[in-house]
Amino acid sequence: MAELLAVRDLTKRFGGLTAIAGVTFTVNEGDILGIIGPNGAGKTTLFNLITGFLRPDRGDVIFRNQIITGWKAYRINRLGMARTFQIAQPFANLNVRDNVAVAAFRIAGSLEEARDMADEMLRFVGLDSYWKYETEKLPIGMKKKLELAKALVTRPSLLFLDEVMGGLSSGEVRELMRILWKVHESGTTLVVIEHVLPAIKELCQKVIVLHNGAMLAQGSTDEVLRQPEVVEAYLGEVKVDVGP
Amino acid sequence: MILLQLILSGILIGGVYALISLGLTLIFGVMRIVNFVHGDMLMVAMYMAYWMFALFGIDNYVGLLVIVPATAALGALIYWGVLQFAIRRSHEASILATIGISIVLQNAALIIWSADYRSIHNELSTLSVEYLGIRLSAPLLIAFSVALVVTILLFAFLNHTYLGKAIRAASMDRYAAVLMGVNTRKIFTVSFAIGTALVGIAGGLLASVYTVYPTVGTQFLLVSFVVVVLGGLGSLRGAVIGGLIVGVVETASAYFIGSSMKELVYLLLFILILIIKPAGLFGQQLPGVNR
Amino acid sequence: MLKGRRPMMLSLILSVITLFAGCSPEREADEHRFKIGVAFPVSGNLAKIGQACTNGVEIAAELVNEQGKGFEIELIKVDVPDAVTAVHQVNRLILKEDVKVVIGTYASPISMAASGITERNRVVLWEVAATDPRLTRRGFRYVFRPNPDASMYGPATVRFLSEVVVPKLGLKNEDLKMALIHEDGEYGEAVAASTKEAAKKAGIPIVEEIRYNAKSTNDLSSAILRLKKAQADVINMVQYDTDAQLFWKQAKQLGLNAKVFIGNGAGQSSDNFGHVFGKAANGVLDTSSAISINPEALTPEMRETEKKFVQRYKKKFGKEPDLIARLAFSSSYILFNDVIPKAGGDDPDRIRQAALSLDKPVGSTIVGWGVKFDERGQNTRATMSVMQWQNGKLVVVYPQNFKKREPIMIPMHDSSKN
Amino acid sequence: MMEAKREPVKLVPITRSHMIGCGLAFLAVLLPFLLQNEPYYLDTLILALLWASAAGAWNLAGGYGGLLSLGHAAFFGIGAYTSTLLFVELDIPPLMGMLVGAFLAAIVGLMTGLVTLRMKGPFFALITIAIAEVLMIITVNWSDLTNGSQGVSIPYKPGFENIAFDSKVPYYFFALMICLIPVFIAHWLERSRYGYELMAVRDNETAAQALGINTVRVKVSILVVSSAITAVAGAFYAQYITIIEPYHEFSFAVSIQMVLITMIGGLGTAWGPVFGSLIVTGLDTFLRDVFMGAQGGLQALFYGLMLVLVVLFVPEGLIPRLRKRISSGKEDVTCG
Repeated sequence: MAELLAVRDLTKRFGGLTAIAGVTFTVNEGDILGIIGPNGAGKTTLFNLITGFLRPDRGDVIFRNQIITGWKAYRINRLGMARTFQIAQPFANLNVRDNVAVAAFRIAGSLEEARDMADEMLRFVGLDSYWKYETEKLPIGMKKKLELAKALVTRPSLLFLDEVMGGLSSGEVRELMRILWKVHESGTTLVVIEHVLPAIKELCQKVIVLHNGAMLAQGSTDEVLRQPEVVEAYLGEVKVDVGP
Repeated sequence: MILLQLILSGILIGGVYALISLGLTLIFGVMRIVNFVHGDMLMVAMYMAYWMFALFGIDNYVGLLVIVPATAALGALIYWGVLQFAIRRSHEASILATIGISIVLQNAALIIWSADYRSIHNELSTLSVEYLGIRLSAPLLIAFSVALVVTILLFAFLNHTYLGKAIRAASMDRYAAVLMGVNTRKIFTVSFAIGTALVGIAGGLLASVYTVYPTVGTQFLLVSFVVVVLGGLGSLRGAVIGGLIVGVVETASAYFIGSSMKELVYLLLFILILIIKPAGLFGQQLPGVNR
Repeated sequence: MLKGRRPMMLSLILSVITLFAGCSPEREADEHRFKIGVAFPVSGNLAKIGQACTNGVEIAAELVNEQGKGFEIELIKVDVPDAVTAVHQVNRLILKEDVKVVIGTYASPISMAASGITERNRVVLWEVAATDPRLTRRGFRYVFRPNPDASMYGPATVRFLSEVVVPKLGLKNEDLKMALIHEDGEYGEAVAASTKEAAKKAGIPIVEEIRYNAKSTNDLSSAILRLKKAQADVINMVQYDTDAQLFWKQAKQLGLNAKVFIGNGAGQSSDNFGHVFGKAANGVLDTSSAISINPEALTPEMRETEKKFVQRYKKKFGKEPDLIARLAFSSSYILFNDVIPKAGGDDPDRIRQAALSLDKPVGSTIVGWGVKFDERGQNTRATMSVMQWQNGKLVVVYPQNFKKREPIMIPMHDSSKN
Repeated sequence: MMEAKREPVKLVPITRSHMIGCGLAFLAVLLPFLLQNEPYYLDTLILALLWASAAGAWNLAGGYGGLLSLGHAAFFGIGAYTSTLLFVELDIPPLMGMLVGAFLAAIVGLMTGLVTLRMKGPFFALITIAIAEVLMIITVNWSDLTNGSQGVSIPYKPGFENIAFDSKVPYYFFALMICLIPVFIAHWLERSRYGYELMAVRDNETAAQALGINTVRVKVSILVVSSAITAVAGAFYAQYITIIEPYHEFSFAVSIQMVLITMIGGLGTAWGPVFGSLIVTGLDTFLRDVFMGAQGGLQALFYGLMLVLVVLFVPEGLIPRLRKRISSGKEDVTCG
């Protein structure tokens, strides 16, 4: 398995507190890596550092053996790294299809092509019948799917998903899982922040546990989740988050 | 000597700017409106002062007793009648709404009171206080000291009363404020009223310094924007200090560079601040500002 | 497809209707009824002066109509707050109302824009207020200005200084230090330029010149401090109403002294100046078209007219006519009373002939001028007077034949001691 | 109201815009001849088109780019002054000067864009006001070059290259051409990658970056284009009015005019500014006819009222509103 992304000693401070302290890990092609940890553990900050929305104070981000530390977000995306946001970020004045078309235009040559790609993608995530909707009107589940669609349509080789399942019904979670498996089969490597542990268990072979910005543990999902300190750090949360 | 004179004159006029800007910055801080009506509220207040003087011979300082509540009421009316709806839309909407109201007020004044230049002249208005060869305009001195008192009262109000705290809460984080059970509609109306009342005070004080005419407000609007941004949109402390800075810079540059260039100097300062430190000298980066 | 087209069509038709909604009946063919366009800024910053001008013209038309000269003047008034509106509204007067003569316009940019349109359409522009010298220097055939232009202020002031002030102070021109403070608008610049030129000729040194923006200045203390430093004998001011008052207030506050304070129309000759400052205005001089000159200098007829005008004006508008209103009256009265009858109508070319052939001696207008237009349409007998505020009234003190009173308070006493 | 604001007005099937275009073109060519013997209304139309061009230019940045500039008078003035000074001083025909002015304005626009990148909402609005003011003061004080506040009057030398004609009809078509430039650009925006990127940046900069959009480049470039076209409008204005002066050309009022017209017609719609300008100018003319000779200010009062009412009741502008009216029921989809 070829190494796709390597993160070395990544560190970020906000004033006094250290949000991310020397995090190091690698992602190989075809992986589905889970990143878990209690609220405020620094999961989203880590994403922002890797995808160029924050500049790290120390450490390196290496994608396909190229150092991309501190690159602007849009350049990183163009390398083939897409991401979704924990809070959906739709384009308010564009309807569902055009939200995806914006992204499709990265590849498409014409509006027609972009819209076709968008329609295809909407079908894939199961939003095709809602293409005309104004994004604000979508319920949270569909907003999350739209986020996914926008990210996917840029055909990323590495996809960061920031709590795509948060706040979804178990039915929606299951549907999303199916979609993610398909995405994975189509050859996209996934890095997933998730609170819904069952989902993590099912999706990821490997997980990283963040705690107060530091790596608490990493390794194969089952082992890591059995480690006592993880359980301890995670206690409470586990109960809370095990979906029905 | 001359330098001291310049600085003091600058501080005086700066105090006036500060007083005008306080309301503007308060309104912005709380409801994120860039309020183009502000200058025209000044105009209205000055007209009130003038007419009370012309018709009943009421001194403009005494007149404040009427002007302040009147302008406050008018402010509340404007907010309640128009702006509250505009805010819900967008920056564009609220900015344009205020511009529209401003145009309406100016031309209403023109139609009702005609374009004649009115001015209050009492023995005070040409008087000055002299000390060691430094001369300071009496009416401006009064305006300045009143401004000082008002500012202190305002801070006291914001820091020690429930309403004041609620206003501050709302200006820091609207949503948190809502969660805390603050009635934003009420808060917004009140703060807008306070904002206009503040400029009402300024109008009352300045009526004996400046000539009153329908578009008099515009000549103070731009400079008060400069002051507010310099101090940091939404920062009251900033407005006060910003006002003094602009006042001094203006008089100094007018003396050393030339009167018709002085706007240039403070506008460049303004642009520079916006580029280097958009939050202004004392402003925190406001969440509401980034749409 | 229709879906999208309909709203557009709808809206277009709608807007076209709005365009046409203003259509008004065509000019009725009445040989003894002359439509005269009146274009002054009656809204915006210049509204006060524009309104005064309009009032003056109105009275002039009324008086002439009542004389029953066998024709009637009908005024068609438009508001021209700025150049672009001026073009549009003058177009409306010419193209829609079909007027042949337009009276206007007060502000320089407005008059320049308007004159462009009138000239192209062979329509007369009778300029009764604008002072921009360029207006009559562009070789236009149909532009006439009975008023003095800005370039006449300077020489008048300087003549007064060297004939009256210098002897009174027992100085020589060379020792009479003059400082200029003027607004940086077109009026201030032009007058200041003419003053500097005239002073140079007369050898009067200019020791300081201060320019400021009348619209946005709300503090003149720095300017005054500079003037104090310059220690000029004469302080020459070119100011509008509001800034003139601010200047005088602050000048008093900061104790600015000079032997002579002399203004140039507008600010110092505005009725407000007297109202506001009363006693404190005494001694301030003002070079301008005379507001009310010694009746002796007027022809009997004009003395009458002047009385009638002032009464009528007070009755109709409830206040004394100020300088600008008098000028507008005087100049439009020439048009209605002399030119149009002479031309036997409002045909531009006949008007031009009539105007050029006019030759009236000094004293034959209520402001004391004579009338003799040069080829460019500039009145060469529009003379300037110097007036002075004396206990609340502005009275002519120069030249000899016009003056009502002797100039007082030269040198002016130290203002810091009152 | 709220859903009205969010109605996806940016989405006009091409066929429809084509039809609109054809209809307009037809009427536009016809109008001057309909108005042959009503030159005053032709004059009104020319002014309408003039403001339509300026507003259209503003709309590209303000409507499609979400850059609420309240200082576009700066570029308007640059256009007017450049072409005029080149003509009066160096005898370069305004047609050329127009392009030079556009170029200069583009440069100023570029600089403005570069320094205001990170500014949002009110800050951007305020700094643009300041920039226009600064240019005004410079123009007033640099009198050797600009003839200061006395302004520059343009000699009347008929000729196409001088954009001066003895009939109003050519002026009309000239204005028409200019006001169509932004319209076509807007149509292109609604179909092109760049246009989509622009609208995305307007709606959500973070999300746009995450999709690989260089938000800085997108924003600055639209400001440059908008400035250049505004300058062209300014140059035409100068030639038509034949006198320019700093206190008007760089004034806040001029900036507001552009914004108001666009708001009324429809923010971020291709035809909005044209439509809005016809309404505003038409209404202004109408009101001046009605209140002719009456107390000054009445018509300005209505102008202000109109602005307030539009913001309150038709925030999305008239064109989208009409579109919605026509196609309501069909496009009205609500979440089940």
